[in-house]
Amino acid sequence: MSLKTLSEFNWSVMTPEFIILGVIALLTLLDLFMPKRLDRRILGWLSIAGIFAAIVSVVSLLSVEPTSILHDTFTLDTFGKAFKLLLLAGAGLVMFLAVSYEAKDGMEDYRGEFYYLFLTALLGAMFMTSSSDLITLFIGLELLSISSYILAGIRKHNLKSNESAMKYVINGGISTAITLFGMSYVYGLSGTTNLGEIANTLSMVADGQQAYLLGLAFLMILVGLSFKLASAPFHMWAPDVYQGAPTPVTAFLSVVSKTAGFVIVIRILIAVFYNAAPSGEGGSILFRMHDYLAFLAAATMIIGNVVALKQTNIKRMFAYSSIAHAGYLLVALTTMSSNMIFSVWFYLLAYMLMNLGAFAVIQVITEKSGSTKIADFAGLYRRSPVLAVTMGILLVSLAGFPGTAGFIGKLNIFVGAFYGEPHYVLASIMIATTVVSYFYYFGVMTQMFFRPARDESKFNVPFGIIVVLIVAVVGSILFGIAPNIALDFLNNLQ
Amino acid sequence: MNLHSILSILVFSPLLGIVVLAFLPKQSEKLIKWVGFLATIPALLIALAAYLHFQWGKDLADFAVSKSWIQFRGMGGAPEPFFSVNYELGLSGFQLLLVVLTAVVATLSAIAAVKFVKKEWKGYFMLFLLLEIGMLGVFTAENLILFFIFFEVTLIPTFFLIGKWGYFEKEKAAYSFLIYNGLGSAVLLIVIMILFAKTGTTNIEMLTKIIADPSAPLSGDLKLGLLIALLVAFGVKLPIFPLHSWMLKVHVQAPPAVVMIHSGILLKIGAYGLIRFGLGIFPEQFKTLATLLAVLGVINLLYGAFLAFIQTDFKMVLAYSSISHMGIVLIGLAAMNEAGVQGAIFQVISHGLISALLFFLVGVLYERTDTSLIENLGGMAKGMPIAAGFLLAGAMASLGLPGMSGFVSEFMAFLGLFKELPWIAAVGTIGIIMTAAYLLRAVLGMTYGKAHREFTGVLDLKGVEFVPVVVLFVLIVLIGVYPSVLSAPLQTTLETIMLGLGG
Amino acid sequence: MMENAWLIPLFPLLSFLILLLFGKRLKKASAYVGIIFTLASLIFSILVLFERFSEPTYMTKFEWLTIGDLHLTAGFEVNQLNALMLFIVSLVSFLVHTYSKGYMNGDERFPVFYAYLGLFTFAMLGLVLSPNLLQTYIFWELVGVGSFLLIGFYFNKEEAKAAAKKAFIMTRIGDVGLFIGMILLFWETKSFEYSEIFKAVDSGAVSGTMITLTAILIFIGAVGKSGQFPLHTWLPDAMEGPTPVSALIHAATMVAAGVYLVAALFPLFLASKTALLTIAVIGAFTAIFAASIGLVQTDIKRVLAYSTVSQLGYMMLALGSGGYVAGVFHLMTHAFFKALLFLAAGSVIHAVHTQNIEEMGGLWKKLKLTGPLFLIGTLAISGVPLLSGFFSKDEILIAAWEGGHPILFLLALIAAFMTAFYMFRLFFMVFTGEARSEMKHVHESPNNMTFPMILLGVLAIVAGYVNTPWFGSFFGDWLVDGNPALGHGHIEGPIWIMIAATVVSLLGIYVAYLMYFKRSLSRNWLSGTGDTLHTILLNKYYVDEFYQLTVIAFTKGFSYFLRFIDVFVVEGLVKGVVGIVQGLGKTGSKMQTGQVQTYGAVAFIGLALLAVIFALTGGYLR
Amino acid sequence: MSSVPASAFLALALILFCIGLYGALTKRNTVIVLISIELMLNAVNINLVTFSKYGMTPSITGQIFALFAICVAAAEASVGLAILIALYRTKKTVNIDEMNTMKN
Repeated sequence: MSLKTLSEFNWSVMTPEFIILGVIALLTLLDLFMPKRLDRRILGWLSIAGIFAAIVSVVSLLSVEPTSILHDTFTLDTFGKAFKLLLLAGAGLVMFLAVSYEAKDGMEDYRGEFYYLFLTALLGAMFMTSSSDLITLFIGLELLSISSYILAGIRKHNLKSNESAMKYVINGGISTAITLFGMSYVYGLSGTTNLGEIANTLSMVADGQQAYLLGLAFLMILVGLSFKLASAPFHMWAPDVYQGAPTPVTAFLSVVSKTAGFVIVIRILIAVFYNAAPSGEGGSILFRMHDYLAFLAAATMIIGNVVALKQTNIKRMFAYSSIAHAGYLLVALTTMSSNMIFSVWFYLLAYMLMNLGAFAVIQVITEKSGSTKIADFAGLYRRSPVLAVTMGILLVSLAGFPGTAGFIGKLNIFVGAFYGEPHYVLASIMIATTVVSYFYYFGVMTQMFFRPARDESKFNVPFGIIVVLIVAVVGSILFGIAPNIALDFLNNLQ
Repeated sequence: MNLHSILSILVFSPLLGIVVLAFLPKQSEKLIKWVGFLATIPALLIALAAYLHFQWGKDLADFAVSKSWIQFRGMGGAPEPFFSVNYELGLSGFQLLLVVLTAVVATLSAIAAVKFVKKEWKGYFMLFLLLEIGMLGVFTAENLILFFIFFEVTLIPTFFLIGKWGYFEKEKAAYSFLIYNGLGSAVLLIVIMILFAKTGTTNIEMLTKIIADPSAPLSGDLKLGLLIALLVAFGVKLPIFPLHSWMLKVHVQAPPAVVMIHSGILLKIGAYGLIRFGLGIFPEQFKTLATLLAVLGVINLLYGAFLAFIQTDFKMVLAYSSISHMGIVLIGLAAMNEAGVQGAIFQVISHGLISALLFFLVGVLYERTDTSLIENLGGMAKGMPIAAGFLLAGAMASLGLPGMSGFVSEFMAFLGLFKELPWIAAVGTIGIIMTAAYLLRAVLGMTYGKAHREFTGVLDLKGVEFVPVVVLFVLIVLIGVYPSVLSAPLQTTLETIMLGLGG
Repeated sequence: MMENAWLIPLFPLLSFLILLLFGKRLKKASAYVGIIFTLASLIFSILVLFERFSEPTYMTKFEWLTIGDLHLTAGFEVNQLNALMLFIVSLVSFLVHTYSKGYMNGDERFPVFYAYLGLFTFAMLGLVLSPNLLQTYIFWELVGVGSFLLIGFYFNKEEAKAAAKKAFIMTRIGDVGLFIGMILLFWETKSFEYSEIFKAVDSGAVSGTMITLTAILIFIGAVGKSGQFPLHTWLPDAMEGPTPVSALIHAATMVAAGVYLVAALFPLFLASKTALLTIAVIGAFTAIFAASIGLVQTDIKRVLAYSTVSQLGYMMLALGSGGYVAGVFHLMTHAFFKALLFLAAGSVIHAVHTQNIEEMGGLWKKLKLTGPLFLIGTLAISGVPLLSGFFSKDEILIAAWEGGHPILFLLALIAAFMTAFYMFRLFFMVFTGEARSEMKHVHESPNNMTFPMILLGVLAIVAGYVNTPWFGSFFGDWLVDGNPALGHGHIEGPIWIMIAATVVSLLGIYVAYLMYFKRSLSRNWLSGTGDTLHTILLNKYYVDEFYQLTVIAFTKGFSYFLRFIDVFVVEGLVKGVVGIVQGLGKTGSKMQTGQVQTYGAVAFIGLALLAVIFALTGGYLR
Repeated sequence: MSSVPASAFLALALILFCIGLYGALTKRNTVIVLISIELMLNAVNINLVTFSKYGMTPSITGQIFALFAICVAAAEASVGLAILIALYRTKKTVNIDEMNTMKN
């Protein structure tokens, strides 16, 4: 590859990534040379500005035809644009939380890192949306993961934070190894790491043995990646890590990291397995493995919702809730209907809004009370009606009641589940577990609205949190009442 | 004036009240109450105007509105089927009646709330108005998704209204309400989505046509399955035995103003759904279930009646009586002829009015005496003759005394069923006797007899409390004496249903 | 005038509404409102009756309720029976309104009483004007409510409460029969109109079984309302109501509604031999059954109540034997003399403040007006010749004999003996013998109470002469005019029947005379000869107890059984499901041990499991 | 060279992977757990390199992939160790079974 070919690439399609990368470099340097006494929050605001710039650049790239550069390792297609926007928006909101997060337990000195580690993680996620090569996908995934490990443990002197980071690393390592092992078989059977070429090669596989091996690879990749989705069977780390990590990190893990997880899963499932070994009994690998996917989705929904019932810690409860939501999303994947990407994208959008909003409230409450018990929400309506009502709306959206984005998201998934070959059982499980989820979401409501407050002190809500809450509530309701704004947007991308 | 936007204004008019309330200070009790009450008035006026519009011989279709709303598309620009959901509201005669009922009961319930709610009026009225939006929407929605949305919109405010302003075991009741209705609506959602995915539309009229078409992409078994699912979904709401236990808790624990709404209107959504969707969309399959429904209806009727016979709490009596009376709705539906269906619809409205009246009176009694136990209230006719009189009148209406609305509906339902399934109907008539027995036992136990306690200082009905009582009572008698006020708007609805049933 | 007959029931309705709304302010003046409005009804009724003598039946209707293709109508009809009933009802009602002004004087709920009276009168008049079964049923129930409210007028008395409840529920049991019969008949004939029904029955469009079934079901309604066995128990208890109410409702009008209903639907019953026989048997049995209970009762009103039941049985017997005129005739005469008896009894009670006849005696001298009037009533009911009861009872006996029921005829004869006996027992015990010391200050009732009694007394004497074997059967001929199906106005019977009836009633009077006036026969010969029999009679054959032990116990038991189901099965099921979900949650929660290696192991086991399934099935599950 | 069949390398990789997995799931000492994870990742590397030589369509990409995997594994191990050190400072232990302050 000569310099000439390099310069011939249409680098502009990578502008968003470059912006983020640039901001990371800038922040690192600033952090290094800034006097110690200066408040590092300014770095946070800078990174927000950077993310905003990246969003603008993605928007300006919206009309660009799908472009592939760097020998097809980086592709900017509709899928990439749509999910990149989601990731950026999610990360932006998380940054607002991060800026408002009160540093303690040894984190004070690493405040700068706190911000730009988020950005590196984001960069990894963004790369995943645009990769069309196993290697870059893997690198993006690991960039995201490793940054997250550090973020989870950034409160150095806090045992829980350390422990959660440790658990995260170990489980993450195992999952990486399993994923990679699966990938290595895919490479072995196709002889290439380029997704397009893999699809081509694998579509010609007719040998039963090879198909069998591909099936195993599929399972390994799926299980390995279920770590990122926090779905069964690799979900158990989530509650512990969510609990121990700083709240903005938890929010990041539950939203951005999960979105990235779905990005890579969709990429691999569709690009690699959708048309692999199509001549076998039952169609291609993906369709043959359909029941396994359904099984995992069902297990995830049941585990997430049922175990959440027993939680007394708000962050753990939200961990299980996020497991459950991963399950709903897996339903959309399982059905593989024509509107699957629509449903997943919209659901992730809705989920981002409502979950980040909820974590914003959680951050306010837990910082005030110093603990993360659900009982700390008692009497919130008396102490701060606005916060309580906000949280109420977000919880209603999470529970999937109409008038909120959460409902439309579920509706999308349902349309897919019944369209074509209907998935009665899976849809029934989904809806039944949704009803189960009312119990714990409304359990929080009960605390907020029905129970007396332990102390009547008011809250001092930081600006960043207010921004997140406004965006979350307005978005949740807006996309609940007029979902076409989002759906049309996505449709016009094509 | 553009009639097409009228329905949207009707449905969303309480929103104005919510917005105003949001900016009122928590403490200004009087102002909040006034706003809460006044916010129900526009809907009432529009509903009544729509009724007059019909009575003056104009077409209800004038009100129909349809706007494009949500489009579900496939990715990749392939010529995929284009799923779309429209924002569609409309009124048929049946819907019109329910909208009027809703508006009336909502306004009266607001008055009840003004009297009986003792704390946090602001939150109460905001939720209450949200609930009203949901109810009005349910009855005007012209497609299933919209119906479902409004249906669920009623759940949340009701949950809070019960859980916060209810009696002793309010939270339990609220949860019970939420979970049962959540499950019911979950089943409903599955049905809706299957229909949607199979036919590409949720518009009720179009669905009816598609399903009736023998070349529809739904097998007979699937249709039957969907209908049974609908029966379960609305059976929770109605409620049908054995899905009723949540409703007892709600009736006992919820505040009276909410129970007025709940028993008066929310339960009716179940009946409305069964008639409009069950009978309307799946007439063929409904026929095969007729006997089952009749049996369920009779079971409901008798089960509720016998259990009401031994209750000690008047609220429980009324709760079981609601179960019993909803049995009559089923009986009427099972008849599947004009008389039966009209009887069922009449019963829906009549019971709405009667139970609103009775629960309002319970509210009055509870407010004065802090009890609703029959035993503790014995002989109250001495201290509160007017309240006792209305209580007795309400009970009479409830037990189907001619000249009041309860009779007309009961009569028609049985008239219908006797034509089709005379033996089941004959068993059902035991319910008529039992209804008289349990209601008189309870009401006479409270009003007549020796006073077990001093009712000195206990005030009779007064002031604004007369408004709900008198309005409801007058309506009950009006329907009983001149049922054409209801039957006239119903004839087109009935015709459509009969057409679906094949004549 | 007949086209304005609909106004007749409206007057009392107006009275009801006015008194309901303004009664509190009107206070004593309430009585005048009630009296004036019922007087208006009475005048209209008389005008209608006289017009009906010369003119044909008038009928009008309008559409009341549309059910798809079915159009139910409401309206009113003035035929002979209706016109007669209008007159009887409005007359008795007017008299009772007048009487009550004195009787109820001083009651704090005076206006309410008049309001209820108005409601009842409205319903009763509406009932007799109804041209179709549905409308009849509507008013049928409304009179029930009127009766219920008035029985329970003294609402703070537990007995009144129980009696009111019992009356309502017992009659409702009957009403359900009527309800079913009416609906079945509707689907057979496609109409509720009497005329349409008769037409369909006539043309043979309705099968014989169906006619029998519906006729008997409708008769059950009449059984409930008219206190026929086995639904009679509420009527004696209904005496808890104020006495004028007993006179109006439970003697003259409402309880006769059952007889009226059978009479109004007579062509239907005529079409079924079985139904007629059922009516006759039940009627005869009730007549003797109630009369036998009446022999030993000690409460003045209860004696009269059982007498009413018995007399209603008579009327049913007449109708069941095909004696349409006889039944209606007795209905009319009975209305007059029984109302008289009740009002007189009320006057007695008003004077002595007790209802127990054993505590009375020697009142003949003190109640100079009431005594003779009561005697007239007693003579009339006993069937002493020349009084109204004699003629109508005679007609019934003839009808029974001619109808071919010798056994029933015999029963009726025995009942007639008993009637004479217990009525004179009552008379002798109340008015003769020694006056009790505590009854020193006994005064005759005021004029507004005696005036109605006098009027009724006159009627009790003369009313029979409209239809006699001697002076022509004008009444009967008019009644069946234009309706040959109803039979003849007067059935010529053997003369010995009249003689037998006279002898029997005189014998009854004589025995009573011996026992309660001369005391030459032991007063307690009944208890002497058969202690058990006396006890059984005193306890009304234990019918109430029987119901208590069977129907009510079963209902209660069944209710508790259902509650068991409700609490344990229905709720239990729910609890079970919730328990399972909670249990799952607990298990899942327990697995979360905090051991990071467990988490990895779970993931690995999951993977291994999937891989094993995959290996075993070859990948494709379906 | 060619006498050793590809399947032998693959089997070796699989065995290594399993040993690594076993170690990662059973060892008490966190350092050993981290090393076991390294073992798993290296098993993948053997796979990749094997495939790059003996795969269906041999190519150099596998070796590049392996290089990246090595780098990532190094980064992961270093982060893991760093976190372990932090944890050791607060908890004074490297035993993985004692890290269970957070559980249900």
